[in-house]
Amino acid sequence: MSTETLTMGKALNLGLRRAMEDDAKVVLMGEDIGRLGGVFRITDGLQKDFGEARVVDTPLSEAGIIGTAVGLAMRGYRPVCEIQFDGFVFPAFNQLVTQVAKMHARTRGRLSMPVVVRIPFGGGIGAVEHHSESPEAYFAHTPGLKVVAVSNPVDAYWGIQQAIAAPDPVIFLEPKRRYWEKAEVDLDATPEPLFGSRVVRRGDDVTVLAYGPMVKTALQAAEAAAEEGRSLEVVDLRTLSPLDLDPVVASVRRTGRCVVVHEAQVTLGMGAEIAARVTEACFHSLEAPVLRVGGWDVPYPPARMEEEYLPDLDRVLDAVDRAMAF
Amino acid sequence: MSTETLTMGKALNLGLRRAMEDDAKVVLMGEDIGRLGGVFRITDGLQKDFGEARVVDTPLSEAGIIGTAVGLAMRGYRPVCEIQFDGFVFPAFNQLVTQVAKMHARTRGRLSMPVVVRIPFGGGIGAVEHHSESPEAYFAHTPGLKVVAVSNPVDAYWGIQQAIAAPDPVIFLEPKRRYWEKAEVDLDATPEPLFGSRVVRRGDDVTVLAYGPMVKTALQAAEAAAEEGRSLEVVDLRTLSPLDLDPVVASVRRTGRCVVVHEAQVTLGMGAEIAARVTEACFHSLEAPVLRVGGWDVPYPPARMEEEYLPDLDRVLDAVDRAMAF
Amino acid sequence: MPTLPREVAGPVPGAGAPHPPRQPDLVQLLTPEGRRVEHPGYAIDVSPDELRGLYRDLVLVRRWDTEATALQRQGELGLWASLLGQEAAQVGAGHALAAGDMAFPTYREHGVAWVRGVDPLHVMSLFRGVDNGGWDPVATGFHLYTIVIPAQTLHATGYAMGVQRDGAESAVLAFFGDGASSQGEVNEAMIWAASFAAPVVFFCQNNQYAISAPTERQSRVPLYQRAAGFGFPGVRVDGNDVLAVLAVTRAALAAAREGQGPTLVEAFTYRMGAHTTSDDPTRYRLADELEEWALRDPIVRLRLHLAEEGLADEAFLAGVDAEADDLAARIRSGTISMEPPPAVSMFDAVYAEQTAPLAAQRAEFEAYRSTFEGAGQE
Amino acid sequence: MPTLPREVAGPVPGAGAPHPPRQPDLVQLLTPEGRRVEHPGYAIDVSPDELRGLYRDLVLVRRWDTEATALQRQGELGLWASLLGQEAAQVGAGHALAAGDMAFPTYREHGVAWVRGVDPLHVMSLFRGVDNGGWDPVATGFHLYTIVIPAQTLHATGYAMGVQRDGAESAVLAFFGDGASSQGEVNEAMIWAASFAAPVVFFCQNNQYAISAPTERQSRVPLYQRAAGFGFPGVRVDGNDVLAVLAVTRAALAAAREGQGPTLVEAFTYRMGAHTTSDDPTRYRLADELEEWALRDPIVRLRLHLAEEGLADEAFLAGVDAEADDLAARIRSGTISMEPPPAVSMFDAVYAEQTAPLAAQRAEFEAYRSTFEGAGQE
Ligand SMILES: Cc1ncc(C[n+]2csc(CCOP(=O)(O)OP(=O)(O)O)c2C)c(N)n1
Ligand SMILES: Cc1ncc(C[n+]2csc(CCOP(=O)(O)OP(=O)(O)O)c2C)c(N)n1
Ligand SMILES: [Mg+2]
Ligand SMILES: [Mg+2]
Repeated sequence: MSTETLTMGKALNLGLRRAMEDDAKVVLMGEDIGRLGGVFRITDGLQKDFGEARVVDTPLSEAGIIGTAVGLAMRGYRPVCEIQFDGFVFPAFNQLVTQVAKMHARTRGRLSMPVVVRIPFGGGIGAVEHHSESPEAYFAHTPGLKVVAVSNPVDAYWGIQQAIAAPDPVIFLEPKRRYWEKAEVDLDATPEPLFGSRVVRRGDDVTVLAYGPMVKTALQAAEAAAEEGRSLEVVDLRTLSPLDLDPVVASVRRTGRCVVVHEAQVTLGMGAEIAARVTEACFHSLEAPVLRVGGWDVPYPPARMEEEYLPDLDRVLDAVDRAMAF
Repeated sequence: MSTETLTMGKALNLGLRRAMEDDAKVVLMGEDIGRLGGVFRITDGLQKDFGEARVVDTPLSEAGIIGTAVGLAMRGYRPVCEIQFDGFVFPAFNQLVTQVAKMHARTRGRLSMPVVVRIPFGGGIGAVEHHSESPEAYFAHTPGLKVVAVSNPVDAYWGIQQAIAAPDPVIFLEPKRRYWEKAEVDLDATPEPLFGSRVVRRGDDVTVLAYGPMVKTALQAAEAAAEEGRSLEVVDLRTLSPLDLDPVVASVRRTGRCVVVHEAQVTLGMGAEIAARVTEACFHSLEAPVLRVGGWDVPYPPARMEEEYLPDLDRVLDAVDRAMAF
Repeated sequence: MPTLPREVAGPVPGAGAPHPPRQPDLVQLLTPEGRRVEHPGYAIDVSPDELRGLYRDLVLVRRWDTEATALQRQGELGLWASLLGQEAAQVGAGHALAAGDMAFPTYREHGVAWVRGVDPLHVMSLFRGVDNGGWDPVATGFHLYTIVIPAQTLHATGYAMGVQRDGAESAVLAFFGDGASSQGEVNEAMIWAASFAAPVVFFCQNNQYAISAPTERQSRVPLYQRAAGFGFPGVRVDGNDVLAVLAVTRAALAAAREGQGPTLVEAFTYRMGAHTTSDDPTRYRLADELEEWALRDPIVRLRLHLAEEGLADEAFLAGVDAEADDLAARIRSGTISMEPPPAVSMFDAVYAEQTAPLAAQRAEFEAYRSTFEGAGQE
Repeated sequence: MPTLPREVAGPVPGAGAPHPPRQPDLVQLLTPEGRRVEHPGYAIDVSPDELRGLYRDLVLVRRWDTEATALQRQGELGLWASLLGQEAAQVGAGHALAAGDMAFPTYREHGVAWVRGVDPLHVMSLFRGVDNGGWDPVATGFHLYTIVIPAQTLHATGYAMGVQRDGAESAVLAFFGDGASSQGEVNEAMIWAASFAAPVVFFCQNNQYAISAPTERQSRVPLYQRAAGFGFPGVRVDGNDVLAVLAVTRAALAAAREGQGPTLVEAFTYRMGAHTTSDDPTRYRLADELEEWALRDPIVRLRLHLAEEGLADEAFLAGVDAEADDLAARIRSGTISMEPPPAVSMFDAVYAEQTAPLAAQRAEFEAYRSTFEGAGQE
């Protein structure tokens, strides 16, 4: 067993490397991913080792990155696109929504689109405008796309390989503020399936759902709650489309209470869908409505105000209290 | 009192005309809206009467339409943009989400964006791909935009004028398959406020929520249900952002049951948000979870299959039955 | 083969009219009167068989088009986008492609589809609303129609980048319209193709209109000049001259295959019909223009040339017409009997790997549908 | 004013080095050695006062930039995008604008901001994370920085269409970078501007890099040539020559005001610093290049020219330096003491007309916050 302590950034780098070794058709594309290794260095060293044909420094054009990835996929390649920051995915939105997402259906399965779109997402790093967005709901509302949000180095390492191997387009969301967090990664383990959620902490009083950057926050909240004798079950959703709610439903049937946490604006965020589905599935078990903790319904604020915008431990606990008191 | 029987298309045409007469800063922009009068003839005759500077036949570029509208608005104009079909709004998505929606906030109120984006939306007209989409949730998830979906000629006539007069950007959704439906329009009445929902049929057993094209469907369902002795209250949401749920909450507290209907794919469609909010507000009154009737989570199918995709009277009644049986 | 008397070609509308002014920058190999002219940059050597083959294709695709328009009027199609007037641009471009090449059409390239061997019924099914195009893009080397303008030009560029990586000797042909030239994506496609010297040829059918918008709304200079700004060659070809289109496109594809990067071909032509069957062009264009362009008809000019050169006799022409009638009949009967697949199939090709929630929704759909089947049997 | 001895200009790094090769298509009015040269197309007549004013601006904005970089290193700014090396391009362009004109910057145009009278602290606040730019775009004729590349170029074009409708004699200046040239939107902006002959000048600072990507990744031909493909003039100007930039931009704006439509100005310059303070340019570029460009420094060349012409004495130069130090001190103290507005304000400017749900959320936020205030007081 070869286990290494890796940051999420390094885990992604190794995962990409392994995927490129495993399959010569894997091509990385993005702005500044080659010589520079990407602004977060996730692709560091890959162009040096795999060459410019497989790690492509692209022109500055996101529609171009995704649009040409479609053509490369048609030709049998497996493009892995990097969007430099979450806020810059929108120039590519047309290609993603009208082309990538629909290609398999419109060709009645004749073409598949094994395209991965890596997006560093979310806030908390004190960045300027458009560098802290959480656009997952736009994608999860779009049939034909799959959406994954990893929360830790182990899932990052395996998830990126699984996403690349998957035959469908995957929006692969990387919580940029967790890039530097470390974990032990067993590089030879058998990974968990990509498209499944997972209970990451057992508890009895309230089920707390999170994904990406908020998993850590939820776990911290559970820790704090435990000190006050309150027992939170935390589920890492891991995949946002398809949503794997079976473990969630089982949990909520037991706890009777559910809180969903995400950074994205709360209105029509993932929490809305989860609340609707969990309520339908657990109607008779619920002691309180599913409560949502999310970004406020305002544009992401300037960096020095982001702490007041982002859900944190206290806001999660506040929702837990409200759920308990309902 | 001057009352005329108008189709929704003609009501919009008259509403636009009146807005242009009232305010010389109103400028219409879009593909084929001038000489042709638009593919649905909503702008018929306006270029002839107001000239090419106020009814602009644009190059074929949606990002251009919205992006230049931003500049025109900064210069004091009130651009009213037509996107020819719902499926063609995505090239403009970047401008809408990162620019139009945020401009007021990012300038701390120094600039406002009185931009209206008219979009014929939804299916049911037997069209080819990309001509039957319901993209409202993408916009309602975006803080800074307001989203309106009219359902009848009266609201169309007044709504378009109110949207143009409003100081904020409004995505104005026109249910294209209802363009030819008629109603009496009192051209001198005092209109209802734009951003409000309205109970359009009283009932006691289940509250049915709809907007745009589905209001008619919901009313038909209520009619059919009445024959079987079941009483549906129908609410026309009218505005999707901001959501005006007060009348809905009042209704659901009384009926204890709620069904939301829309054409958009059900996952993360408006129904998700409404279900989450209504459940929170009416938790102790609900006899059944809020049920959603929407498009299936698949790309909009070819025209000869659309009837099986779109919610219809039967699917609404089916949901009503399920709500009653819960 | 006997030399034919001139009359065989049939009455040519306006054949005696003055030659439309030659544009200095327009590549032409066949005048509207059917006379072969030379162009310094583009030689072409076509055998009589090839010439007759081109003629046959032009006539057949026009006949298909006419039949489709009729079928739409009769309610058998939801819509039809006519290629009337653009047959030479499409048949010429289609014939320039080699077997391993790939083409990315818009929604009007029925003539290219035909040349690529796509069954016309697989195109009709799209316009009937049965599917989004029934052909296999890989097997035919012809992608499905793309309706979102001009998303396919980026796909073509990416595909060409794949060809490069494969070290294959193939090229890619990306179609788009004059209106499409204003979209960001096609400009990005050209920028990418130039940057990577990708083996892709951009083929713009400038049919003078984007629905109602004349080309001047999109560009004040000839569109082929756009390419120079991106650093690669652009050429304007008479789009109603099948030989010139063939020669120019073939040369551009050859250059692409040889690693010389992209070329922009502007096929200067005219949309003789409405934009689609939903359109009413009388609202925005004058009959004069139509008459003027009728004099440059792509089929007439080749027929005149064949006649002049004695390459087609009455039997041949009649044979082609008969073939066209057969094709039309086949298209008609095939279209009318075309039914959509079972509705439940809409759940099946969303993903290559089905998801649990969608499988559940599929089951829900079937259960719901079955309640009606029961009701129907009562 | 007395003629100054040459030494006053201070030691010039590499002043004796060979002249960098003149590009035939590059408009230059002041050589790197400070020698005034003529250009047939662009005459300019600047008074000594104006020349000194330009020099002062160049020095002050560089000083501001240096201070900002230092403040970022000290943790007082989240980020800084340095204009080092691009002072002349920005100051020249800024001075070309008339009072009623409007400019649309990217995120690096501090030099233009300065010339437009924007308080540097209103720029610092953005990079400190306090707001998204504190100045009034209307009052200053200078829009807020736009970070999504290059969305502002379409805004500029639309604004220019508004100017046209007003019948005003104003023009608009749209800034973007060499990297930005690959985005669809800027190409659409040029297409629209050409189509409507909008009074907008596109000003591309080609600083040779888009973060790590050299300009050749975006275009294989000089960027100014892009304009011809869209049907309007393009010109490449020495971006380190403040006089040439001023002359060329002024001429382009004048043409725009006269109804001649757009021009593309490519200011050929070099980003002497990192892309931003987050960047590490040693990963992708060689020191040689930097040294070569150091010889073309925009400030040195104007100082040499002033010296040569006897237009600036030691007192003047020292005065400017002192002013720069004062400015830096003001920027430093102003930045350090800058606090964000109360968090609740984030709910207030989302809409011009507040919505009921957002007002409710605001109240919820305040109620929630108040529980902590209570806790804090315990
Ligand atoms: C992104 C997008 N916007 C708008 C449309 C609607 N539309 C369909 S065809 C057309 C005109 C296209 O003109 P052109 O590119 O010249 O091609 P042509 O139809 O003349 O062959 C328009 C505006 C579309 N299909 N896609
Ligand atoms: C749409 C978009 N994509 C990516 C980025 C990230 N980004 C910021 S600056 C930059 C490079 C810009 O290069 P250029 O246009 O040459 O301007 P410069 O920074 O050199 O002044 C990139 C890729 C962005 N801001 N916007
Ligand atoms: Mg056209
Ligand atoms: Mg640059």
